[in-house]
Amino acid sequence: MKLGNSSKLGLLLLMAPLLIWLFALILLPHVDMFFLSIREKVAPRVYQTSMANYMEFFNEPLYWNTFARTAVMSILTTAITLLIAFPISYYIAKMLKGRMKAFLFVLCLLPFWVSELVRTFGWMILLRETGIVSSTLQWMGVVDGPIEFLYTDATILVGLVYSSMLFMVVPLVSTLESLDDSYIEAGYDLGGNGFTVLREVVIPHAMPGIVSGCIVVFMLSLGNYLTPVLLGGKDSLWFTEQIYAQFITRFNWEQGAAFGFLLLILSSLIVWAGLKLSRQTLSETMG
Amino acid sequence: MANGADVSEFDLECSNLTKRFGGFTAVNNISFNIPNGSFFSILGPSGCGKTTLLRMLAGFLEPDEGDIRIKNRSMLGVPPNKRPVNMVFQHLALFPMMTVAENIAYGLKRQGVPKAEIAVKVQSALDRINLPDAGPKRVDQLSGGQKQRIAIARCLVLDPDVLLLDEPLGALDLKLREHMKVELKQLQSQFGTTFVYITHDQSEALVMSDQVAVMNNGVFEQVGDPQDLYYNPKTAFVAGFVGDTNRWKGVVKATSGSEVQVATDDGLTLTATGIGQGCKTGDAVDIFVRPESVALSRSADALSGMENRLAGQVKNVLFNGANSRILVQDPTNGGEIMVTLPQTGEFNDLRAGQDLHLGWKLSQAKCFAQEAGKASGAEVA
Amino acid sequence: MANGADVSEFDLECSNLTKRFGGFTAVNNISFNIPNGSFFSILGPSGCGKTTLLRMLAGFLEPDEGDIRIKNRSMLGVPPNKRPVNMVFQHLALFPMMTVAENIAYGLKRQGVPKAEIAVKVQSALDRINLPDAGPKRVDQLSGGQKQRIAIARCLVLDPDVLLLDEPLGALDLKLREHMKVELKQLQSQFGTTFVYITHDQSEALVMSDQVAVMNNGVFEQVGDPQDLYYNPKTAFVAGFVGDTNRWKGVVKATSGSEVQVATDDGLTLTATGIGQGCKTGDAVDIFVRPESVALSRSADALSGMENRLAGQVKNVLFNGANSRILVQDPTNGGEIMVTLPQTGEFNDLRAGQDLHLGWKLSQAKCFAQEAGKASGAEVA
Amino acid sequence: ETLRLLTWGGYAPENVIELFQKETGIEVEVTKSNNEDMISKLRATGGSGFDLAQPSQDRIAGAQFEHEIYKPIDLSKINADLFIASMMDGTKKNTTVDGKVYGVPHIWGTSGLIVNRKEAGSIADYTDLCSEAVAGKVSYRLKRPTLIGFAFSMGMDPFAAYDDTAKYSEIMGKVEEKLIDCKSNVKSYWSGGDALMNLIRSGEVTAAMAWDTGGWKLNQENADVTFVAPKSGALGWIDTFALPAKTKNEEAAYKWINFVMQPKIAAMITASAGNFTASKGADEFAEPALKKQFQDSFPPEAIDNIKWYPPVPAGLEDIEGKVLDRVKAAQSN
Amino acid sequence: MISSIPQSRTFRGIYAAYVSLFFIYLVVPLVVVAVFAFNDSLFPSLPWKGFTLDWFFNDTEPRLGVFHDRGILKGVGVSLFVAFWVTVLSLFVGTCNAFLFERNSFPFKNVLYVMALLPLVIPGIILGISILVFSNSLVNGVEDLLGWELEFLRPGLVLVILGQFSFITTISTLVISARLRKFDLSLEEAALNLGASKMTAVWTITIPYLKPALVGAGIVAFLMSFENFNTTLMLVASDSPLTITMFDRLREGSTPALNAISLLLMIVSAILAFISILVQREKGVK
Ligand SMILES: Nc1ncnc2c1ncn2[C@@H]1O[C@H](COP(=O)(O)OP(=O)(O)OP(=O)(O)O)[C@@H](O)[C@H]1O
Ligand SMILES: Nc1ncnc2c1ncn2[C@@H]1O[C@H](COP(=O)(O)OP(=O)(O)OP(=O)(O)O)[C@@H](O)[C@H]1O
Ligand SMILES: NCCCCN
Ligand SMILES: [Mg+2]
Ligand SMILES: [Mg+2]
Repeated sequence: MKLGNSSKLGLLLLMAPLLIWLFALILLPHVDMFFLSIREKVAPRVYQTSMANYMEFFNEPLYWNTFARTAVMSILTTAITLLIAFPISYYIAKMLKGRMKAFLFVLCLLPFWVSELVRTFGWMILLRETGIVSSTLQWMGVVDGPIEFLYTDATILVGLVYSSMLFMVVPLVSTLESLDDSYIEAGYDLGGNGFTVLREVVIPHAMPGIVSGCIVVFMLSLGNYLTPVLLGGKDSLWFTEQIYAQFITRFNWEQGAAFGFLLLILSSLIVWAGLKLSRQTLSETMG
Repeated sequence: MANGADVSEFDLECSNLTKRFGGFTAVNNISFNIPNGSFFSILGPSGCGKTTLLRMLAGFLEPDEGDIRIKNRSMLGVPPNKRPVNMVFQHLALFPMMTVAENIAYGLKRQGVPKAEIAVKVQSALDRINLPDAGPKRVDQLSGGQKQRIAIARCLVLDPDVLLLDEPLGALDLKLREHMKVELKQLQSQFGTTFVYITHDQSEALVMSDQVAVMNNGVFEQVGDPQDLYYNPKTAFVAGFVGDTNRWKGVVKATSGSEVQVATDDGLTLTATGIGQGCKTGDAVDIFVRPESVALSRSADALSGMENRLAGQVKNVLFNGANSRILVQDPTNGGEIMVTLPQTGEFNDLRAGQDLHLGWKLSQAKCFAQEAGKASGAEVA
Repeated sequence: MANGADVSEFDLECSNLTKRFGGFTAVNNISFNIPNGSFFSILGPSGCGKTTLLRMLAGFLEPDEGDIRIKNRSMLGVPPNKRPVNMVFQHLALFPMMTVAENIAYGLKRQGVPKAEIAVKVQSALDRINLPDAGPKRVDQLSGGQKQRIAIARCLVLDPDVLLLDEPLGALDLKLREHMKVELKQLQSQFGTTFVYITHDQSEALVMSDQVAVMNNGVFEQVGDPQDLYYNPKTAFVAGFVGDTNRWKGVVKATSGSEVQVATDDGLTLTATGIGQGCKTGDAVDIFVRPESVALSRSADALSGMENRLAGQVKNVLFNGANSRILVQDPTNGGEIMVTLPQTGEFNDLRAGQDLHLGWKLSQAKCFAQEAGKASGAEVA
Repeated sequence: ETLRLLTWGGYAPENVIELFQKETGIEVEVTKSNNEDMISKLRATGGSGFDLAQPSQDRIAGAQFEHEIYKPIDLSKINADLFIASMMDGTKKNTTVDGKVYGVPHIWGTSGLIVNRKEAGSIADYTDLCSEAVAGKVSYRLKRPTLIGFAFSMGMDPFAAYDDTAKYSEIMGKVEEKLIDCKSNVKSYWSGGDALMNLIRSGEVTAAMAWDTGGWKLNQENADVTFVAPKSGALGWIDTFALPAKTKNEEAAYKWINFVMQPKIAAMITASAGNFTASKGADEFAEPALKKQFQDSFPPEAIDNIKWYPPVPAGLEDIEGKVLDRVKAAQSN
Repeated sequence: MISSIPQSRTFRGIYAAYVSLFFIYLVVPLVVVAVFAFNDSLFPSLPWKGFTLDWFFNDTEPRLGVFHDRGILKGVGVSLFVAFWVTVLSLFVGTCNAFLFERNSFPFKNVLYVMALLPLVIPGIILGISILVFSNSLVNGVEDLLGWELEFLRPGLVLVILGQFSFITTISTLVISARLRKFDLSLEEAALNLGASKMTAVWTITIPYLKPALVGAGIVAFLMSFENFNTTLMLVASDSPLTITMFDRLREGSTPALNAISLLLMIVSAILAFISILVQREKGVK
């Protein structure tokens, strides 16, 4: 029902902030970035419209290798995060009650309340060659010399999974909590066991949470900068790093804009494919 | 009773079941046996331990003491998915991510029944519950009553020894509930499965059951068939909880055989039949009189045969067709008595404010030792 | 009727009210007047337009046609916050972020009543609904029935000309609902405010109301006092909807005065009293007989005085104390008839499978022109 | 009143800022940065957001030509007497675009090698960083000085090829190959001076291409570690003062320049940054220890061998950028 | 699976062990950061050189404690400023959006809704650069055309605030909408019915009802702003928020002062988290 007849003007006033936000801060900037990206620098201070910046991406294996690497690592991060987080979320949502549940849930949120920089910093202290893990292992006599744990892909994954955990746990816990215990009991009561109930009742129910968690984690990993840069060391080239590099150390905004666009398009494609595969929609999972 | 015998006339036998939560005893040393193929209800107020008891039967709670035997096999330590019982949950717990047919097929699949056979069984189950075309529907496309029937079919297709039902009508609206009462009873006799049905609604229990156990504070106060409970309650709690009734509190002044003279707290002197212990002179008692047991008359004379007589003023006529009642205000103390109007229509012209005489027989007033404190029940006034 | 007069005996007058949603007419040209201080119920099945009508009275919907006059002042164009009516919402809509006292004070504050006076009024309202100490409580600390009373007090403290209630008992459980029916009626007479009460539960309407309007498909089928509706329904819909009843469909074979001979679709020949138009030879009709109007006997002879007689087999005994019924299966066609057992207890020993004779008088079988298609109502069988 | 200074770590120590504020009442807000970062920040802001920047002298002309992020320096407001004349002239020459001067010198120093002599005594040139002896214990920056240094060390002269893009690309190609080859030797590519020092302190790195000053600082803590001028020649740089195009507080900028170029103040900055300044007479106040370290690292022939950066023509950095990216992205084996 | 389903002791044991390991994984990096804030060493790493509070309170280089470190204090100030405005703006716009989407229908509603969700799936860096590029075009365009210098749209705090606002608003919109969706419209009708005007009804009933969501969204917005790096990096000029300052320090080579400020951040965050939980759990407004 409509309370009174909210006039057109009222609606427009209510809509104004939304429109300003979406147009001035999201839509137009992206349009402008697109125009920038199709501007080729032919000589200092001379530009022409062309797809050269995009061609550059495809012609230079370095760039698309980096992109593919970033995408694969992000998908890997997403998968690992899901695998680790699901049992945890299930434990919190279904096996615990009352205070303990609230406490562990808040504990899951803990890393999020601290900035990513600090989290990554913690991992650096732990994993560097003279760091805690290496020293502990030496002290325990497991290894005889110091070991460098930093600067490998595995380290990047550890860091990314760590930072992503919250964004998986929260949607999972909330969908799992919304699964009434009686569905699980009914599954057992009708003869199911842990595995079949999980597969046929729990996971289908949790699907929206799984998908929304995966989307967010994937996008956050793809768009991450700090973790790969700080933990990745010499071999890591993250695609965002390429974009930053184009903007910051090469002053080549045109190229950077093109990369930005490619990242956007390709990530949208992957998310879209994920949604299609899981038969979910963006507004259902995120909204 | 039949413990140890090889074949039992009872589908379900429970002995000395006890369940405690912390210091609180939710189910207290309950024993009962349910004959094969009967409709057994457990009736009691909220929090009395009904669900706790049922969940022990289903295997979702382990009893602290006692044994549960189904078809003469102990269920202790048997996990829920291995027990020959199925349960209809209060909110049904139909799997929303599956179609109706998939819901019904779920348990069969778990048993490894071949696909073709599953399809046949599912269809025949759907036919038996009169929803032959519902198979491909999604659960949320069904009405409340249809869901109800699917939930039952989902269990019955597995041919359980005992079907447990936890207030399955609680979520339905009034009219539908009335209708489903009759239908449930018919489904049960059609399938011949033993039903254990829990409810806090006495009319459900009375209408459907072969046997009813009235439960209170973790124990069974009385087990019997519906008529028995209604006409021969053994405790004050049962008298108050099963069926509508008027209740007075009072103290026994004199006794003679089973006849008890009671001075009520609001100043009347009533004569009632004492039942059980605790109706000796000086005891605090409750007296119960059903609204339909009270005779009405415009003149005092017509009621001279009744041991209890009162005069009062009609305070409110609660017209409800065949089920109409009046609220009569007792002149001495302002207390109210609910009286059912006779079906004869003799008093249909009664109006609020008119004077009236009431009376009831000794045998229709039942006197019990007073319940401990808080307990109430279902008295109307 | 009283339109135009300066002082009206009616608190609320509606004339030719119509409301359409798109092409669908939810309320169709309804006119009625409600006398000052009366309890007026609107009874109808789900979706018949009750809420739509009430929301027009409250000002949340503008009628497409017609006028609403309260105390002789037209309400057209008056926004809801300026109308001298208040509404008790179906789910009560007590403000959860406020205490009970703040809830009751809300409307007074909006009227700019001084603080001290508000406190006094709130306390007196709490006293009158028998919850003198509830003021500082949070809403979620109250029981369902207490919330109910607070919601009413919140409106009555504003001293509205008319109080609108949209199925306020719908959310309560069975026992509490029974209790609140009586209580609501008492509150109304105590405050003397005009109540417009909507419900789909006929027993609520019958028990509480001075006048009941039976609504169906956007129109009032019949307006009258409860007895009137129950004993003298004017349409098949009212006969079916108000009170439980048995229904047969059939075709008129012969008429003689108001007496109608009907061949039912399941092959019986019944005699009934024709009511209204549409009971001429050849017409399709419905016949209604209330379960309590059917006489039972073990022998056919005892029923010889009855115009309608049947023999059947007891299919199911629905024991429910004073309210017990049996389902008798008609031998000729398998159709079922619901019969109330007499309060005398004469047939208390009936069991399923026994044979029985049934009979009822011509005057107790009512014959109406058949309702258009779908409509059903509340028949039991 | 504040002066927003975009500069390198160590160039604006707290004590100098305090003295400046005491004298002028102007607060100094320091943003620490590096050459690329300075250019990109100023490019992004169109030359606003800062009042004074300190890019190296070779990086001014190209950036100015392409992005117009600086405004010419009003030499009349600079007290030329405070500067070592030869440096002033050299810087002016290299930072002139369209006849206008965009930079005056502040601090100079070199890039070369920091070596732990005990563990990596064999390292004498950039290419030695790729030798087996220091495998896994090497660090350098992935920035253009590394490319230049390696080119020299490989016997080529990149500066000579500055105006010949094709030739320059070829040189860079070879360097790229070398660096990719060398990758498995590298512990990590450092990005900040202190970060590198921590790596060396902890012993995780024993040889690095780095600024001289870091080596000298470490030398004070651990005599084994020191700065070594490579055989092919240290790379000499001069960091300047340049005015962002939209500086809001030009007056304060000039005041700051003239203030920090006073010999005593300049010596304080030398103490903090570890490098010598273009301030005439500041030597006198510099710590003897530092002078000693300088002389140790730079025997006369090494001084003569310093390769001073000529201005980078616009466009070269695109070539270098890609080389650096490819090196970064290559998998070490 | 759930407490009512019997499980073997081993299974439960393994499960509990797994959960414990997970929480160790979660907590260890933070504990390490916190502990090394007290290490009496110039850089935050082993070996442990003894306990000190210098990294909090000492006032001289090189062992400058956070409470005397102007750069860090300045960064905290800037971050607070930015976070404050981001919170205010995103709560305001989020509330408008919630009312718009939950209470109104209008053409292209779905399109706009999906658009409003998009910032969640646009990488922060891209938001940063697109806003940078656009504001740059805008400023230069206006300057060329009109000769006005729109200084505030140059990189700097205004852009930082706008950049963070651009995606945090999505989150506040979602949080507030979710609560508004649960709001029973009849509460507002009841208020009207009791004599309140539309505005009064919203103000006295709906907004108080939204309070937990507003507080929750506010805290989330504040923290997200406070820790944002990717978007901010592209849009800062001379006033760096704390994360940027810390990143520069980390790259430059850090002292345990960084641990000290991190520890302080953790404590403040934990307090905020605690408050938000308290508010969300506040009884009677469920
Ligand atoms: N897991 C539990 N822990 C502690 N107490 C419990 C638990 N489950 C039930 N109880 C308590 O045991 C008592 C009986 O609960 P139960 O659910 O069996 O009641 P019920 O008869 O089913 O009531 P209702 O009609 O309201 O469903 C209640 O007082 C309840 O609070
Ligand atoms: N805003 C609306 N737009 C379109 N149709 C409506 C709207 N409101 C009600 N209707 C329709 O009008 C009819 C009457 O609705 P109304 O809510 O008045 O029924 P009701 O008698 O109150 O039913 P119930 O007992 O279920 O509350 C229904 O068919 C309903 O679908
Ligand atoms: N240009 C090099 C600067 C070195 C700072 N210590
Ligand atoms: Mg229960
Ligand atoms: Mg309605």
